[in-house]
Parts: sequence; structure tokens; C-alpha cells
Amino acid sequence: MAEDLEPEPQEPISVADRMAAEALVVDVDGFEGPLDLLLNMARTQKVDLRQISVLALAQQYLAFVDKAKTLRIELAADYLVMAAWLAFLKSRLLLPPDPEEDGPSGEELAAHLAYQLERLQAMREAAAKLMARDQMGRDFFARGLPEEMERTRKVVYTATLLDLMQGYARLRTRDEFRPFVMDRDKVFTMEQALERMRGMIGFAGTWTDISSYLPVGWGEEEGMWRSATAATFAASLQLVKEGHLEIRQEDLFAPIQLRRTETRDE
Amino acid sequence: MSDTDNAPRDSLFEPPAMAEQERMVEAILFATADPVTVKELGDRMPHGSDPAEALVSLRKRYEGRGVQVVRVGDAWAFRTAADLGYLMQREVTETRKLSRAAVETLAIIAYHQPVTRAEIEEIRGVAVSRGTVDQLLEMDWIRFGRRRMTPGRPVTFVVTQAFLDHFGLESARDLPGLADLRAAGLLDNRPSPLAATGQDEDDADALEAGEGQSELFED
Amino acid sequence: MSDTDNAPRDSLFEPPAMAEQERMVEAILFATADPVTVKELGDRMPHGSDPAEALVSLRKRYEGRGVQVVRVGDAWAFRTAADLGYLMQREVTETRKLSRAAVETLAIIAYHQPVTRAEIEEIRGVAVSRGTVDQLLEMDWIRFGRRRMTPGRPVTFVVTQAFLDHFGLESARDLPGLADLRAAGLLDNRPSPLAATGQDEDDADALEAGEGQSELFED
Repeated sequence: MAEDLEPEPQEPISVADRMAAEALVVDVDGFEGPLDLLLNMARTQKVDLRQISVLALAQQYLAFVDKAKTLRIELAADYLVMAAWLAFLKSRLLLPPDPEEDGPSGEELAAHLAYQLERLQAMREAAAKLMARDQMGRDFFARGLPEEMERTRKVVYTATLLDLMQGYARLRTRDEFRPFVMDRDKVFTMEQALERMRGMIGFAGTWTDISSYLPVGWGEEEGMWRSATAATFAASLQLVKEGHLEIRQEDLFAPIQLRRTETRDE
Repeated sequence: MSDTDNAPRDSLFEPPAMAEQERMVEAILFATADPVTVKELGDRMPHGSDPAEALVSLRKRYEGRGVQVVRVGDAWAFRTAADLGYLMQREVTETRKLSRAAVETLAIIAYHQPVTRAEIEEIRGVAVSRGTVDQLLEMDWIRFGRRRMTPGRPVTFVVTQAFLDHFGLESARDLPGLADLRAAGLLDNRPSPLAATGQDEDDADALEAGEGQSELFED
Repeated sequence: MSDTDNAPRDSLFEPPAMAEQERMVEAILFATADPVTVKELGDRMPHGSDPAEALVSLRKRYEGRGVQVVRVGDAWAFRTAADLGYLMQREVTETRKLSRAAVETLAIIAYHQPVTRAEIEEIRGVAVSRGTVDQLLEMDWIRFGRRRMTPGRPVTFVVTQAFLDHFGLESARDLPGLADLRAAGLLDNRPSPLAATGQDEDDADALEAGEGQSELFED
């Protein structure tokens, strides 16, 4: 404040000139890139960005870069690239269009630059409007004391009848308990049964009990007997389907009997 | 947003209208992380406000609503109406397999009911934990039966109707007998080939196999 | 708690009366600091409830009150009325000061979404630092959108529900000045005439950007 009241020291240039000079002399990092600098310069033309003189802008920018160089300011590469491009644009705008050359005209390029500047300006204004909105936690507030959503984990325990039976069986046979596993060597497969029966059915001229087809040694142990019976029965059905065998059962639960099919040529 | 024309609020001397004070109390109670005392309300509201009176009318306004203005100690806060508390709970139901100890205890009760805890322990060969029995009681699968007329008058356990319903049994007598278990291949009286080879670590093994097996039969 | 005699609630077939549904929505929205979607409301309310309708009357009920029912994207929440913010100094949360670059990047994403990093850089005329994007992601104001179906399949950025919530926007369509910017063609992806001479894929890019932007206006 006090400084403001002090009389201005005598200077050859006006305050406005000095401020403009400062704006130029400011280190380039103060601007967010060439487009930002250009936008800043364009604002000094004090016209709608659409009516901006891109030519004047290009000259202004090139003058800045020249001056910056004499002031030995390290200029980032993109500022120099922009300078080169603007010099190119300037020449395009000044020279009459070359009918030989295709590509965009100087006017098109200038229009695009003006568009870019206008768009950047618009986004800055939009950002400002956005930040000027009422904001949560500053102007309006969410519930300060949210009630915890109680996530009650309800555990339901369950068991099947089989679990129960197994549990009991385990207890009753604790000493000799042996876990139930599918042992492959106690399983007689249908393929095995088929192979076995194919070799045997030739001898089945009369009705024979299916049990006589069971493999030797599979009749004693219950699990093995069941597996062998099932496989042999399934194999029999397959052979019936193939026409090699006839099958019958006299009564419910009566023994199942097999007989070779009488072929005509035999 | 902040350019509303509530003249009273900005006045130095006139407190805001009561309706406005009510809005203020409403907003403060809503946004504050802790219940707010009348004094705190007064400190935050414009000079001359009467938060106590505003609270009365706010409280009335929320009568019967989904949230209520409730007193917490000497402070005030919004709370969900008690009858809607169930909306604040998300129940996650998780189905777990009953532990082996629980299954065995349950099986013994089912096969031997009425049975005392001592008898269960004798059959299982290990102590029955309080938790196991409690769990089964809580599941309503077992209940207390009559006391045994023996010294100490120990309580007995029996299975419940809920147990029978769950397992699809008409009565506990319908439980498969040992012969059925054997026929079902659950009992195998031959000595374990593993035991024969001298390996002893099969308890865990058996457990695993048992689990595997039950999976085999489920569904 | 649950032994009230609101017969409709327990009924299997009849949804609760609308007044009751309104209370439920009120309780659920009051209980949480985060916006709740209509679907979530429906999931928590009894079968057959119509939370959308309940919301309409609830919103009306709170018009002009100290707290408001506000829409945030496809979700709803209670928020204090903005004109009462001055009472809430104690609740003000210090938001991290955003750099100018971050604010501009945020605005560009909001107005141009879904937008690629290259497009943001094209608009700002400078490279977007990783930190800026990370900060916005961390604040949960932006998130990754779908990848652009152009060479390199670049990721896009879109704003989040938390962004809408923070700035009190019902949807991205309500961004201030959006219609004007659109009418002025300032949201078009206008490729540089220089770039257009040689490269063909920019066309696809521009097309996609156009599509993306229109997504903003769809429901």
C-alpha cells in the first residue's frame, strides 16, 4: 500500500508499456506453453477472439521470441516450434496464394488457430464457472452422521442325512473305519464286461442266469459283486441291442437270464 | 445460491423468522457428525435465534416420518425411525457345513435319544464342548428331554420336530440302521488297508475323504 | 422394532402404501452420506415398491427445507440447502487446492467426455502431467472411460458420480454453459487443417469424438 503512494519514478515509458514489457519478459514458465502465451497476447487486442488478427498475433509472438532470445531466456523447444509455425503462417497470410500449392490456405490455418484460442479461453471460463459453483463440503453438506449399514452375517449351518449317517457310521466303526473311496480296482467297467461276455455268449445256447457271467472272484465281496453285476447287466443290454443276445426275467426280482440269439445261418 | 433474499438473516438486530430457524436447525443436525446441543445450535445460528423453540417445531415436523429428531443425552440428532431399522440391515446369509463334532453329537442324539451328555462323550470318546451342544440347541435340532432318574438326575437330549423335518424323517426311528448303513457302503468292516501298512496319520485323511465323499452325494 | 403393525409391509403381495414407501426412501437416503440409486432403493425396500414414485413426493416434501433431496446422476441423496452453508463452517472440509492445470483438465474432461489425454493436450496446448491426472483420479472426480477405437486404442477419461455430487450437478448435461459452448462449436473436435492434409485416421478420431460427446446428451 505504502509503495503505491510513492510518486512514480520518472521513466521514459508509460505504466502500460512497462507492464506489457514485464509480461513479455516474464520467464516462459509463467505461461503454460505457447498457446497460453498466445491467448494472453490475443487478449491485448481486446476484440472477440473470432475477430482477432492472427497476423498481428503472429508478429507479436515472433517479437516476443526475438526479445526473449536477446534477454537470453531459455526458450523451451515448443515455443520455438510455435515461432517457426507462426512465421510460416505469417508468410502464407501475406503472400498471395500459390495456385500450385495444395494444402490449407493461410486463412484456414489462421482460423484454426483462432478457434484453438477461443476454445482454450472457453474452457478456462467453463472451469471458472465450475469452480464457482456451490461445492459439497463447502457450501452444501452431506449427512454428517451416516448410520452404518449393518451387514449382519447370518450363518446357517446345515447337514445332510448322509452327513449324519456317515458321522454315526464313523463312530460305530471307529476302529475299523476306512474312508469310503472309489477304488478303481474294485470297479468292473462295462467295457470289461462287454469284452468278457463277447467271448462267452457263444456258449449260451440255453437260458442261463446272468450271475454265471460274473467274473471269477467278484462274487464274494459285496462292493465288487454289485459293480460286476451292474456292468454285466449293462453289457448284456448292449449285446441285446446289437442282436447277439436275448434277455428275460420271469418275474419281479426273479433271476435275469441270457441266451444267445439264434442266427439264421447257424 | 447464496443470494436468497431472507432479509431477517442478515439483519443485525432481528433474529430470523422461526421457519428459517427451523431450516437452520434441520441443516445443522443433518450435517454435523455428532449430536448437537441446544447451546451449540445457538452459537452457530444468527444472534437472537431460539434453537430450543426451533427444535420443538422441527421435532413435530418429523413426527411419523422416516427419520426422527431424537434426544441423545443433552444433544439432538436425526435418527432412522425405529420401525424402519430393518432397512438399514443387509443380511448376508452364509451356509456352512456343520462341524464334524456337531454332526457326530447330533447323530448320537438321534440314534440314542434320550441321551445324556456323559453317554455322548462315552460314545464319541471325547468330551463334548458346550459350544457344540449350544449350537445344536440354537439350530433347534435338539432339545432337552426328561431328566434321567439316575444319581445326579442328568438332563437328556432328544431331537426335535425341526430336525425330523430337515432330514425328511417321520420319526427318529426312521433313521437308517447299521445294516442300512452297511448296505449303503458307509460301513466297511474290513480293516483299513492304510492301517495295515502301518500308516497312522489317517484321521485328517479320513476327514478329508469324508468331506469329499459327502460332496459326491450331495444334490 | 419390527413388531409394528404395518400390515402391508409384511404382506407377500401388496407393496406398502406410498406414504410408507416415502418414509422408507427418506430413512435410507438420510442414513447414508453417499447417493443411492433407485435400484439400490428398490432392492432394500419391500417387494413391489416404487422408489421412483416415492422419490418424487419426497423431493416435493423437502422443497424449501434446510435439507434437500438432490439427484446425482442416477442416484439420489439428501444435501443441506446451499444458502445455509455459512452455518456449517465447522463442517467445511479443506479440499486440496487444485492447480490451474488440474482445474482446466477437469473442466475439459467434464465438457468433452469421453476425452483422451491427447485431446486434452491439444485443447490446452501443453502436455498433461501424470500428476494432474493422478490427482483427479485420486479425488474420484474422473475415471477411465472406454478405450477409443483408434490406432493405439487410447484410454478416455470421464467424470464420476462423485464429481457430479461435489458440484451439485444432476448430470453432466447440467454443466454450466454447456449448451452455449456446444452451439458455438467449441466442443467439436476440429482437427488442425495441417493434420488433415496427410493423416487419415484423424477423421475416425474426429468422428468418434463426435459420437462420444453426443453420449453426454443421451440418457
